[in-house]
Amino acid sequence: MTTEKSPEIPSELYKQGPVVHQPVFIDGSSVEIPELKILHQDGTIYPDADMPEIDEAHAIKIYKTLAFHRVLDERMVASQRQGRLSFYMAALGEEAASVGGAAGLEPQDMIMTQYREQGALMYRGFSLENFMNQLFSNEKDLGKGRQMPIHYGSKALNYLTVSSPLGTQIPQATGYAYGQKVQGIDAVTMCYFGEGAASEGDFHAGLNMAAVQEAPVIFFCRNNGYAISTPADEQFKGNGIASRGVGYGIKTIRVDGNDILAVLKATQIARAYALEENAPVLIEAMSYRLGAHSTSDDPSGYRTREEEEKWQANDPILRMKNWILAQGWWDEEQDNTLFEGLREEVLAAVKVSEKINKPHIDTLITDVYDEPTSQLKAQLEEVKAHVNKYPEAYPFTAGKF
Amino acid sequence: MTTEKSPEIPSELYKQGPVVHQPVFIDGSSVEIPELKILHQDGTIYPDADMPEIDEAHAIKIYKTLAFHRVLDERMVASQRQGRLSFYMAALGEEAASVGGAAGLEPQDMIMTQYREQGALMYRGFSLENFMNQLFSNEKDLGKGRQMPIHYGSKALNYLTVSSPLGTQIPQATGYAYGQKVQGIDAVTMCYFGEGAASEGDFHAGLNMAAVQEAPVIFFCRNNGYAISTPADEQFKGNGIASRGVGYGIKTIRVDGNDILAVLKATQIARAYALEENAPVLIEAMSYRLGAHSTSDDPSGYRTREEEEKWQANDPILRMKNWILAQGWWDEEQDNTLFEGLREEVLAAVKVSEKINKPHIDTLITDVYDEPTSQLKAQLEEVKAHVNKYPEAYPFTAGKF
Amino acid sequence: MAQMNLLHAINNALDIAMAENDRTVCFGEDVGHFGGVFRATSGLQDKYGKTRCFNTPLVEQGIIGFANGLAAQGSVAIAEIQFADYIFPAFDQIVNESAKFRYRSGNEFDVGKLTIRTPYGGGIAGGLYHSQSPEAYFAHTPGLKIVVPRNPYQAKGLLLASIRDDNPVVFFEPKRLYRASVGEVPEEDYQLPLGKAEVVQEGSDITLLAWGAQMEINEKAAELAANDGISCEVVDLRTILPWDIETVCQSVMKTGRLLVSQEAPLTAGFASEIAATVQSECFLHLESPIARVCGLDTPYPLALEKEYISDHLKVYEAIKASVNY
Amino acid sequence: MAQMNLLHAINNALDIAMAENDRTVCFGEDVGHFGGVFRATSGLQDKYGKTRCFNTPLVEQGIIGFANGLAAQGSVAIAEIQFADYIFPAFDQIVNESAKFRYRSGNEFDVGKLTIRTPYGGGIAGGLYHSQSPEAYFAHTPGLKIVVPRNPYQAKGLLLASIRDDNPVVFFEPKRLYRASVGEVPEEDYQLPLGKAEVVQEGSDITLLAWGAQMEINEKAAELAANDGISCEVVDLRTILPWDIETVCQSVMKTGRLLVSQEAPLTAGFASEIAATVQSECFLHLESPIARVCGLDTPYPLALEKEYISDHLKVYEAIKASVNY
Ligand SMILES: Cc1ncc(C[n+]2csc(CCOP(=O)(O)OP(=O)(O)O)c2C)c(N)n1
Ligand SMILES: Cc1ncc(C[n+]2csc(CCOP(=O)(O)OP(=O)(O)O)c2C)c(N)n1
Ligand SMILES: [Mg+2]
Ligand SMILES: [Mg+2]
Repeated sequence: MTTEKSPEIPSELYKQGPVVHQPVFIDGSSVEIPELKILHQDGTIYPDADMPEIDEAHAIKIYKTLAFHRVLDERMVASQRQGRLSFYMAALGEEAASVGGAAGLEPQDMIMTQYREQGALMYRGFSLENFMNQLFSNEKDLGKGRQMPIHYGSKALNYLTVSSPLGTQIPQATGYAYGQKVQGIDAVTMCYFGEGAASEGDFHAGLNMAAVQEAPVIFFCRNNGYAISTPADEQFKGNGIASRGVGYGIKTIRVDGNDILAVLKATQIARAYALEENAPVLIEAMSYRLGAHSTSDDPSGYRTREEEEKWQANDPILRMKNWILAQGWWDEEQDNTLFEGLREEVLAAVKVSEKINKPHIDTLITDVYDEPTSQLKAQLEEVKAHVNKYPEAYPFTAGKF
Repeated sequence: MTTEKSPEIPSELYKQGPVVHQPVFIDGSSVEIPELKILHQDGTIYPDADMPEIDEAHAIKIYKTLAFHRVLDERMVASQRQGRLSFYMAALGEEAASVGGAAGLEPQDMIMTQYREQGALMYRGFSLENFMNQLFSNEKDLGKGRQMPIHYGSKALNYLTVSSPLGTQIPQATGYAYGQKVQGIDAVTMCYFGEGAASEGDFHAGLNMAAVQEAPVIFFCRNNGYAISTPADEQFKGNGIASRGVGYGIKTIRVDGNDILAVLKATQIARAYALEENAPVLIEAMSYRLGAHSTSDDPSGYRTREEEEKWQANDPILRMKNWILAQGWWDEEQDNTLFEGLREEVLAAVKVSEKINKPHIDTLITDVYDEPTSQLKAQLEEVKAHVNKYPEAYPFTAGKF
Repeated sequence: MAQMNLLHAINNALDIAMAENDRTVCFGEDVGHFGGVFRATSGLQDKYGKTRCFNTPLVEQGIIGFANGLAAQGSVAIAEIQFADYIFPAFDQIVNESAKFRYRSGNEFDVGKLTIRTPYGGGIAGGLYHSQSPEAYFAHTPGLKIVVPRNPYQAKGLLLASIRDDNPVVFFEPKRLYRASVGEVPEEDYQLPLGKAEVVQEGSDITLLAWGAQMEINEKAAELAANDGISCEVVDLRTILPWDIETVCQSVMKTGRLLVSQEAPLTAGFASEIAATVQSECFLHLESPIARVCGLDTPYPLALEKEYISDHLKVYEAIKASVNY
Repeated sequence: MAQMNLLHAINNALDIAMAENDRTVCFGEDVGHFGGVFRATSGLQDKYGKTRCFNTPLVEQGIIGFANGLAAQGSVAIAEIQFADYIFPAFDQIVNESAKFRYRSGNEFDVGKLTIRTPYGGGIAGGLYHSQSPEAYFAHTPGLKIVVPRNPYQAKGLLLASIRDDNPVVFFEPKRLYRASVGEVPEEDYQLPLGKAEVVQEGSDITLLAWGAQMEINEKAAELAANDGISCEVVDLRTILPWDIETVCQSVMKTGRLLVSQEAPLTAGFASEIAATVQSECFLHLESPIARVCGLDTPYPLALEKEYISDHLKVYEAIKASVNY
């Protein structure tokens, strides 16, 4: 290999490496990807670690969010088993990714998620009632009962409503962040997605465009090892998702996704970089989906108990608890009180929300356009007349308009 | 940075780098991409170069293909200016990429192209008449006059018919190669595309799937600096297209695309690797589109003469000529005879092909399905009756059925 | 004969297709070891190996792009799209590529060996992204065939025909019927014809036309109407493209009335094509306007799904309106 | 008033939209410095800067994904797809995202500020990938508006209305008319209403309905028919979704006959929707079947383009057939 520069090719168009006269391949191992870790599972900090900006109040807020997350997931999975709820998706074992990410942002930052990032919404302060009303698609749901459970969204909290088609939010995040930049707003867009969704064409589009269009967007990949039944090694052969950042010319950092401090630190520096440089950053958080993909799934069909058990030892919530205990910011009694209180609150909230009426029949045709078209109004009138004719067949709406 | 391995994360799911406790970004400069060069512009070989497999006969065949390519392009651009032809796309200045790639393959290998790789088809032996009949969309066109000029294809030559939508052939190449592998055929698929098309979602899909599904496909990117008016630096911010190979875990090599020997060498080793390992290879050939994007384009609207002139000094055909002259395999007189003969042949062929009838009216409905449906047959009968009623309005078909 | 549900019938058809030809390959998201999220490909990887039945990365445009190439190569490509709601990223590969592959090459190349299977339709509390019936989006595309079975027997015979047909076929599987629809299905190989509608019940007053899960609804409505003395001719279109104009028009010329019901929204749905053609072909025979009973012109809702769908009561009302026109 | 061709009119509308609101952003492949391959965005980058008018990478799904996000953020996003034939990679972003953004969020979020412009249609020797008229593919999608202008005056007024309308609009520009269609266009700001058809010529024997470049063909056919003493009412639909059922039906109730001509293939084209609705709404007024004069059910050909298209002679013949039914 010589380091002679090519005499024939001007250098404006692309960066040059060394000129060689014997063929050499580069490949997945040509880039080394460090992984950021700050917190040991036992709650101690790695000796030479750079701490994120965090104080006691912030730490407790984060921990309480994690606790709420864990409890809500547990209770709702149980409610689904009891037949009270049609569907649910837990984030067991990877709660630190969404919560830590949100904790590294400012409230004016936009958050776009895939679906397993309810932790970010909790951190932003979405109320238990709001969660419940969405899950039970009742008339108080901000989304008007139109989407399956877990498709939350809130304009007030700058949290884009979840959309089921995977990957679509990725180029959208680029566009959103571009708009923030053009308007000179002191805000970034945070875009979460799974390592499975990163296979979609929209991922490629969104990251490349963010680099080219210089959009202050943080791409946050939750690499939890599975896309439903498909393990990561049947999803890609590269070194995770971080290795792709190199190809897009995007600043990229890999973190231990179960290490809340590492996630927080990475998000804090990513936000600062994105805003200062008007450029995207890619974060890959390594974790593991400890539970089923959703309540419709049973992972015993595609992976072993042993594999799961290994990861149980990495519980991110316990890890954070160990740290705040060591800091003297928390004690076991507070912990018990917190968890018990949360369990009761959630149970009580279920009982309230499941009894609230379904949305009004008029919501059948609203929000398709800014204003219902005359065709839609006519269609609604037909439905109403029909419901009035057969009230027993349409119990949710009959007699309610 | 420490090299301590993570205690928490089992290593089956993804490869690990060093564990760090201070955040560090990786980015576009984290991978160094060597560029293979074998031949100097003056026809001398770099001292320590690994030569491709090539002998005199092969070299002369390649050179004659390059000459044919240059002449056909020149003549057809001129014919378009004269109004004889509706449209044409030349590959001025980057002929070595397509010809050198094809020369590194075996006849049983499938070739899928974007549109500017007529050189590969020439190398395979597509006749001048076949080119002409496609360009004039007459009844002898293998494609039955259905696509715009330059959309060639030939089953007999294992050259997939060109399709205008960009990038679509990339995942198709993966599928084709997968089929070759499953059936144990001693063949690879070669897939050409431009650096612009590499922005499409289909690129991401095709490369990632090839790595995961272990398909013996060679992805050959012609990086010629432009996608119509869009320069490469508004197309991506990474280090060319080669840097993406790292993210997919694909063996990747960058070559000087105007160096026919480097292109040939890279293709030969890529083919061997793909077949032996059942794995894809990515080749990025650095070149420059010296001419207009197509006859509908005028590059003076978006780039400078100076930029173009720099690249004129890298003519790949002249470079090869210098080499074969130096080898004593060729002389100037042969060269003149070759080019003059080709010019005459092409001119004569234009005169023949432009007079050949348009395809028969029945071809309106054939090949939509394997057999025309009864609806299509009825639609054709209607058209025929109509043409018979207004023969002057339909001069190509009236009176010809 | 065996009792099979619709999923079993499909699994059985795939098994036959893979057994008879070692060039047959099945793939898609989660279809490998796991057998697909609905388990339609269950057991196939064990039986035929990982090379012939496998998971793909999560990229629909890639799945169909790959499938196009594989079919062009001469393999029998059976691709699964996990939900029809997620077929749109592959729209370009289907509409611009699969459908035009043969035509644009002058028959030098084709993807006749391609079959795309996908669960579709609503009525399962799936909301707007697990309920869509996108057949009409594809029906404007010469070069494609589009098939929808109504029960297990039809599913097996039509799927085998689709796999063997020398054109790219999009095969929509009514997922509401996957486990709900059970019936006698021969264990041996058989095919049902593509491009042919089937008169399921003869009648004289009105023709009720549908496909897939909507057939059940029309049949139920026909029963209600029968109580009122209205005799319905119930027809299953089975193939959306190319569709069987002849059988439909023959029926309408006999009954003088047509009702088409479809799950998808009304506007620009396939019912509209049928109405447009039939009003032209049967103009002088029609005793009342052709009725379309369809989803509303909105995305598919969740909580108010019942109100939205074209159920048997809506069809029944429309039958009466048509007969009393 | 100035003489403008259709491209100038569009460029002028974009200029007005960018001048009035500094949140307006134009982008797409080659739209920046170069001004687009058809030059519709010519001069805008010079005038408004690279941040507000720029080239994107070559990725249609990204362009529309980006545009969706940008519009959701509150910017006015005007995205160009270089040819309508290449809009399909963005189909998912348009059909599953743009169209459903507001509905699925219960109006928490919307992309009302999105306009997608794209050159479309044939008659320019473009073959199957530079000639398509894909409006019907989008027309089955509640939540979208779809607009097609027939001349420069209409183009400017409808494009400004589309940009300002609070819903995502797909704006198809008949590229055959880009330079061929020239007319008087006010230099100042004006809008033409979306969702409203226009009666371009009154008549009594038959209604001829079309949109875009096909209007010219209907007008020519109407002239031929006039020589035979047939009085045609010529109507421009202008907005495909939501379409103006009222104006169309009023015209048909008056004339008793309807002919719809469209460039796209017959089957499942938007003409079918119109025929289906009108046969139902105007059943007792129709004196002959609704005629559809459309492209054949094949991909768009190259050499035999003339034979393929629904030209004025085909329309003229269909007029006579309808009137003499
Ligand atoms: C476009 C699209 N294709 C397929 C699906 C079905 N689907 C839902 S979740 C999922 C797996 C996603 O995996 P990943 O991105 O890794 O996220 P995780 O579930 O692990 O959080 C699939 C295939 C979908 N929702 N959208
Ligand atoms: C899907 C799609 N989008 C847009 C186009 C229009 N188009 C044709 S060629 C081209 C530029 C391609 O550039 P590149 O891939 O670099 O190839 P080059 O022309 O440089 O050989 C564009 C935008 C197309 N054919 N297909
Ligand atoms: Mg995952
Ligand atoms: Mg290029």
